Amino acid sequence: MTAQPTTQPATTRTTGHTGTPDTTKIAVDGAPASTGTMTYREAMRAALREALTDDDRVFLMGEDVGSYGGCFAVSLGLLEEFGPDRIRDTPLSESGFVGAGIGAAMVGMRPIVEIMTVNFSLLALDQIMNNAATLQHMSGGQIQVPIVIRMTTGAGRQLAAQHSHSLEGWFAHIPGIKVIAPATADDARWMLREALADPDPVLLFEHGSLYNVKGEVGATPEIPGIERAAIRRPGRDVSIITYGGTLRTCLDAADLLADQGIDAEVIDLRSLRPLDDATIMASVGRTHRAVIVDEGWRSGSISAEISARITEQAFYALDAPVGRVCSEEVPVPYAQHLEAATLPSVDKIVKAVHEAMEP
Amino acid sequence: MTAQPTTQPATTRTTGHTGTPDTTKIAVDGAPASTGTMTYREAMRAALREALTDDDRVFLMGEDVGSYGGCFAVSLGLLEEFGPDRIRDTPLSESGFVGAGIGAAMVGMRPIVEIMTVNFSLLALDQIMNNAATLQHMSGGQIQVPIVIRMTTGAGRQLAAQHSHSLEGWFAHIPGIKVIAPATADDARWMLREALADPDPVLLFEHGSLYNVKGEVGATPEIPGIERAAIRRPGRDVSIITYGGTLRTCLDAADLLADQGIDAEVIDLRSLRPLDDATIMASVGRTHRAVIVDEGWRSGSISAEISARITEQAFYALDAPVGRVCSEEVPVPYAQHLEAATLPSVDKIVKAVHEAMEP
Amino acid sequence: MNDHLRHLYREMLRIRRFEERCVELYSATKIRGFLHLCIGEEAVAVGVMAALDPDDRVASTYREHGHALARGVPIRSVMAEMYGKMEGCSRGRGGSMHLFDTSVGLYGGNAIVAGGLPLTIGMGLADRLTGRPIVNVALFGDGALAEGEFHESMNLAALWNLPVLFACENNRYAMGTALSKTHAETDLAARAAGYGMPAETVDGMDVVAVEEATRRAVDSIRAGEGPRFIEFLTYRFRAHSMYDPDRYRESTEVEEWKERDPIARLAEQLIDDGVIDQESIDAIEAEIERELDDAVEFAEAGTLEPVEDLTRFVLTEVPT
Amino acid sequence: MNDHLRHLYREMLRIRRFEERCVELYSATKIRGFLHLCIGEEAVAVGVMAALDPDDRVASTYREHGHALARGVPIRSVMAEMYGKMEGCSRGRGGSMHLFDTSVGLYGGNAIVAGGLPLTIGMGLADRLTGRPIVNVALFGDGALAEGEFHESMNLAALWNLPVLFACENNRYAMGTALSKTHAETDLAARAAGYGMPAETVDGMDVVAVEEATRRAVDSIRAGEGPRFIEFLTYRFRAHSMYDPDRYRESTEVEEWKERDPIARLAEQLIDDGVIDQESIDAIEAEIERELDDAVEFAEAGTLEPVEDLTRFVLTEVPT
Ligand SMILES: Cc1ncc(C[n+]2csc(CCOP(=O)(O)OP(=O)(O)O)c2C)c(N)n1
Ligand SMILES: Cc1ncc(C[n+]2csc(CCOP(=O)(O)OP(=O)(O)O)c2C)c(N)n1
Ligand SMILES: [Mg+2]
Ligand SMILES: [Mg+2]
Repeated sequence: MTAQPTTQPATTRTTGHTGTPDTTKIAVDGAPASTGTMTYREAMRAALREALTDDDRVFLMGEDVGSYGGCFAVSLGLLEEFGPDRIRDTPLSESGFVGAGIGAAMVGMRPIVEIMTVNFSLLALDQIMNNAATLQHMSGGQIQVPIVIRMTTGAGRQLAAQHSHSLEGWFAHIPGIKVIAPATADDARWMLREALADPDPVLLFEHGSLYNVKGEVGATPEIPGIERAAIRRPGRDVSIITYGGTLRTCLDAADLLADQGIDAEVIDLRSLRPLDDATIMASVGRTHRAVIVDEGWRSGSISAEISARITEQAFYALDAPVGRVCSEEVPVPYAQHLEAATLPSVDKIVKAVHEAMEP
Repeated sequence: MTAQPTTQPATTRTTGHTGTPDTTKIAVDGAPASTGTMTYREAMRAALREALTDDDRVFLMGEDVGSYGGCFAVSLGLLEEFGPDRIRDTPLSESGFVGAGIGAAMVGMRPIVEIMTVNFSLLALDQIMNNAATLQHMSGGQIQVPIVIRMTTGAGRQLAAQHSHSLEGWFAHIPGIKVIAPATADDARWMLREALADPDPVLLFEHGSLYNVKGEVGATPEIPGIERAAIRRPGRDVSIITYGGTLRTCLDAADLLADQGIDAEVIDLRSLRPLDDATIMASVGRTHRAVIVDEGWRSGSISAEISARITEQAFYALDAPVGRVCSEEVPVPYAQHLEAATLPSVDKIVKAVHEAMEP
Repeated sequence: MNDHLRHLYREMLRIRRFEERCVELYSATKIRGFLHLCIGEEAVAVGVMAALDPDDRVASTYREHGHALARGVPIRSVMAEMYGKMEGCSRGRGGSMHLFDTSVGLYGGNAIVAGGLPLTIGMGLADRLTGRPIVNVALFGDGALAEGEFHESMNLAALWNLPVLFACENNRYAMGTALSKTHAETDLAARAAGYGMPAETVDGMDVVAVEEATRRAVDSIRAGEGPRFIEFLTYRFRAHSMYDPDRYRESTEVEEWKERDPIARLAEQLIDDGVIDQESIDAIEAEIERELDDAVEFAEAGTLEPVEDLTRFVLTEVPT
Repeated sequence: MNDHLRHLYREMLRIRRFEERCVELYSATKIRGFLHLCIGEEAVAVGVMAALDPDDRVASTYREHGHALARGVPIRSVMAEMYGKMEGCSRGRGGSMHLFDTSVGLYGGNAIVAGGLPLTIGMGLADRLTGRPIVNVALFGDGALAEGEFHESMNLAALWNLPVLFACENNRYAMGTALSKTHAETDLAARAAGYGMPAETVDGMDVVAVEEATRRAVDSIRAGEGPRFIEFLTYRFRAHSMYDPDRYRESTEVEEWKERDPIARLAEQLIDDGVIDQESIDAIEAEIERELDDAVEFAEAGTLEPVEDLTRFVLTEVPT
């Protein structure tokens, strides 16, 4: 196998900041065979397959990505298709193989490293923060680290305290990396590709509850760049800002609110670092009210950052304090009813919106 | 050596929330010999010595705490005084010895674990988040982890990207632990003791720039509990909220602002988890304006959380958007002028206060 | 001795039947989350625990039903935990992967691979400092040896001469990853030499061998001779978890190992030796069945913790 | 051969004089931050680099001035880096602990102990996947072996048969912590056996021995025979860093090791063998002195990067 230059993605990539809603359903120009309706899992797999096919420098590495077929069956079948060099099962050595991915990226490869779930990423944090995020800077620009690190995130399956973290918002604190969280099959499809085309380290979070969710792939007419938020539901009364696993919950809450005569706009951030301030502020400028929803623990959540930014950039547009709906500050308990009570829910979102509508 | 119950601290411990400034300078009732003016380093050493003397369950463990005398000379002389069992040099195994501290705490000891600097704590994050912070919860309350984890934090000595992190605000995201950051010799003296008396894991951050700073020890007349903020300078016009390494910078800025006719109140948070909302909101209620200063990277900083809380709890008291002065979002560079430009400064604080005073 | 052998048999069978019941309850959605079965590996759980003193401590993994039951956690409280009920050994907050009962020295149930190892170092250190004659057992899988925390823990235990037993359940797979894809050196006991630690490899399908080896190790550890490593060669008959379609190994391999089923093997031997007869085996089965019915009933009747109490046990409640 | 020996001598002396000059400049506050000297350990730097090919790669630690100079990073750009100037090899952003020059295969300068090891695994993996005959050298201290990342890297390298040389500079101390307080097994080369990796212990005060051992290892790695581990027995004559009061070791121990000074030792041998005379030694000294003066002048005259550019090199600048 010899390293070859990446094939340029065939789709257009716009980089400007406009508040235009991405709600149209048109097939992606030039997207390969795997379009149509598919699950998030299938879309991610299609994206992986495309990347592996198009670019010899790409390989996938992580625990059980090969023989097992991927902990969440995302990479099922890829070992057979691409062989063990490019679909590489690793030992349980998170720090070691994440660091190895960084090293490979430094010398010309385009590794996709899968950390089975975000809960184990803590073991690799030194490599992520002290190497991936700093090498370009410490070397005065000599080194680039074009790695994509994928991981499953989130709770909701009664996996208890050590297997239910939502840390993507927390990772978004780190300069030198990008953090993205596709919430739809369509986004999974194109955002992985764009993440690979990015010259810098990208952490890609997949909420565990999304894998079986179907969606139309090829729905985004223009690839807007991974740092662009999408308006999933335009509305005039309040901006609900969310991403990933809680997008569906927010859309459900918005439907309920619509019945109550409240027209909520729902923003899917897509990217947590950088944040798409322009889209957020434009929305709040229109609605004058905002509620932020994320599954992280409330204190120090990405919701806090967004709230602070709205205060800084749109204070005088606000008619009410910015609301937050996050997870309760508790290690997620096993018992179903307690876990449910820990996480954001339609009820909590509706209540927070009502509070934001009050004055 | 046999485990014995801790001697109760002789000083009073108040738990109520009042906004009363802690600015009086009276000796701590019952505090041992080491009072008077001393450096932060000496105060911390005195606190360690007292803890080791009073309670057989206490031991100090970490890299170079013994023969070397502590990386920052905090534990200098303690090995000779207490022997290698209680002043325990460890190998370079952050995850291993932090986990060992947690294990020892689980079965009755009161370990003080020193992670040389916060930069290396990433290697121990799994133990901190997945064990120390969750064991009580996962066990349904059977297990307690009365450990104190000390570490040096912050930049300012040209140590570059991998040795200049300020992550205490980031750690404050984690439920199940407490995070404190004494900013004065006096606080160092009593907060370590209180942290040890706490039944839960406490992370104690010492800003590297403080060690040589002298202060009067025994200055706090009543020990207020580690979660209580202190008003270091009362003022009417604006609340500057900070902690740790940037306290001095904020006080200097306040002096300069006073010359300009702006009377700033300076709050030293002391504790980042929990945050002392009552003191913060009472202050903002009086001043109607707030600027938060911390050395962490701006996005996802503890300043964001405080800003969000002020919006939530004191929105209608605000006359202007809440300001933030944090570090630039860059791995800290080596060159002196670039490092200085990265960090909060008197100038930046004064500018932010002016902006907050504007409308 | 014969009583003891019968006891070992009963203990293993009890674990097997408990887990089989759990599978049913999982299908009935009474139990949720991850469920990792130790079916096939019962000899390790029972043999190791049989060699320990009451004050000894155990830190285990997410595959710890067998360890918990063999260590003496009441079956009712384990079952209630699987149900997420307040009467569970972890109050319903832990579930299958986080069984805790410090009254019998069970310090979890840890779902981070190798995450429990450093804890045993600290417990051992505490015992050394206080002069308590306690042995701390870390149980972990073959996959765990690849983690940095394994290495750091081994070195610390040996360096500080701590009373820790490293008990590796080598079932040849870490999820779907075979031993040879995880370790450059697949003789796992050989690892211990790098730390100057005595080590042994033992047939983990033979409960008596497991107990004997453990006893030797524990005696020497208790005598202050420092930590030891034992590799138990074993096999899980079932998939890694309820989510695992088990694609990565040949069914012939599974069948071969099933021939060495530690329960059937002991039963055969005990019958051959006239220690037990089919009638008493049936009686034991019936007894276990009753115990399990009772445990399920107990769990079904258990209490759901009030949602108002959600944020309890995050920090210690200090009496005011 | 004699030319080569003179070259090795000159290289070691150049590193020594460079670092001595750095100490002066540190006292003059021209250089700041941490400064870790390798004085006493120059034979390892020079011997290892002498055995490498131009395309080979090196990932080092914060004690890497010697590695950088011996590897061929221009002395001017190293000195400018110490000054924090834009002309520095890391543009002044890295400083003493983060010397980078990918044009000569130097991939840092890593200030997290053992943090660079996984990077060499990845570089080695990339080379294996692309079939490039490159050897990747990880340099690290005795203290680093206690870290989990060492263990994970050793296992991965051996498991995947990667072209990586693990080069351990065993200077007997990790900061102030003696070897025996860090490792249960102080024969560090013995560690490699746990991963089935060939290992060797070499006199790190003998530059020729270092070069020969490295060459043997590198040849075998390049031939596809997998990773190797070499322990170089060496000693630092100075304190750990400029902050270290050096309280933890006897001055007699330091003096004993100084008798084995790799530079003096080689000089003596070369004089004895008639390869070099005092005159040429003096000439080399003078040459190095001039080179250093020039480097200092270059650094002094260097540019401070504009503060407006502070946030550059955080993310790649994509041309618009
Ligand atoms: C640090 C970490 N990484 C990954 C996982 C996911 N995971 C759970 S069990 C397992 C395999 C562990 O294998 P082994 O140690 O052999 O134990 P076994 O399950 O075979 O008993 C993996 C990869 C985890 N729980 N923790
Ligand atoms: C992970 C980590 N922990 C602690 C430190 C602080 N520290 C820097 S060098 C050092 C000693 C390292 O010793 P060794 O590996 O033997 O290298 P040497 O300095 O002797 O060359 C320590 C503890 C660090 N830089 N990184
Ligand atoms: Mg296994
Ligand atoms: Mg050393």
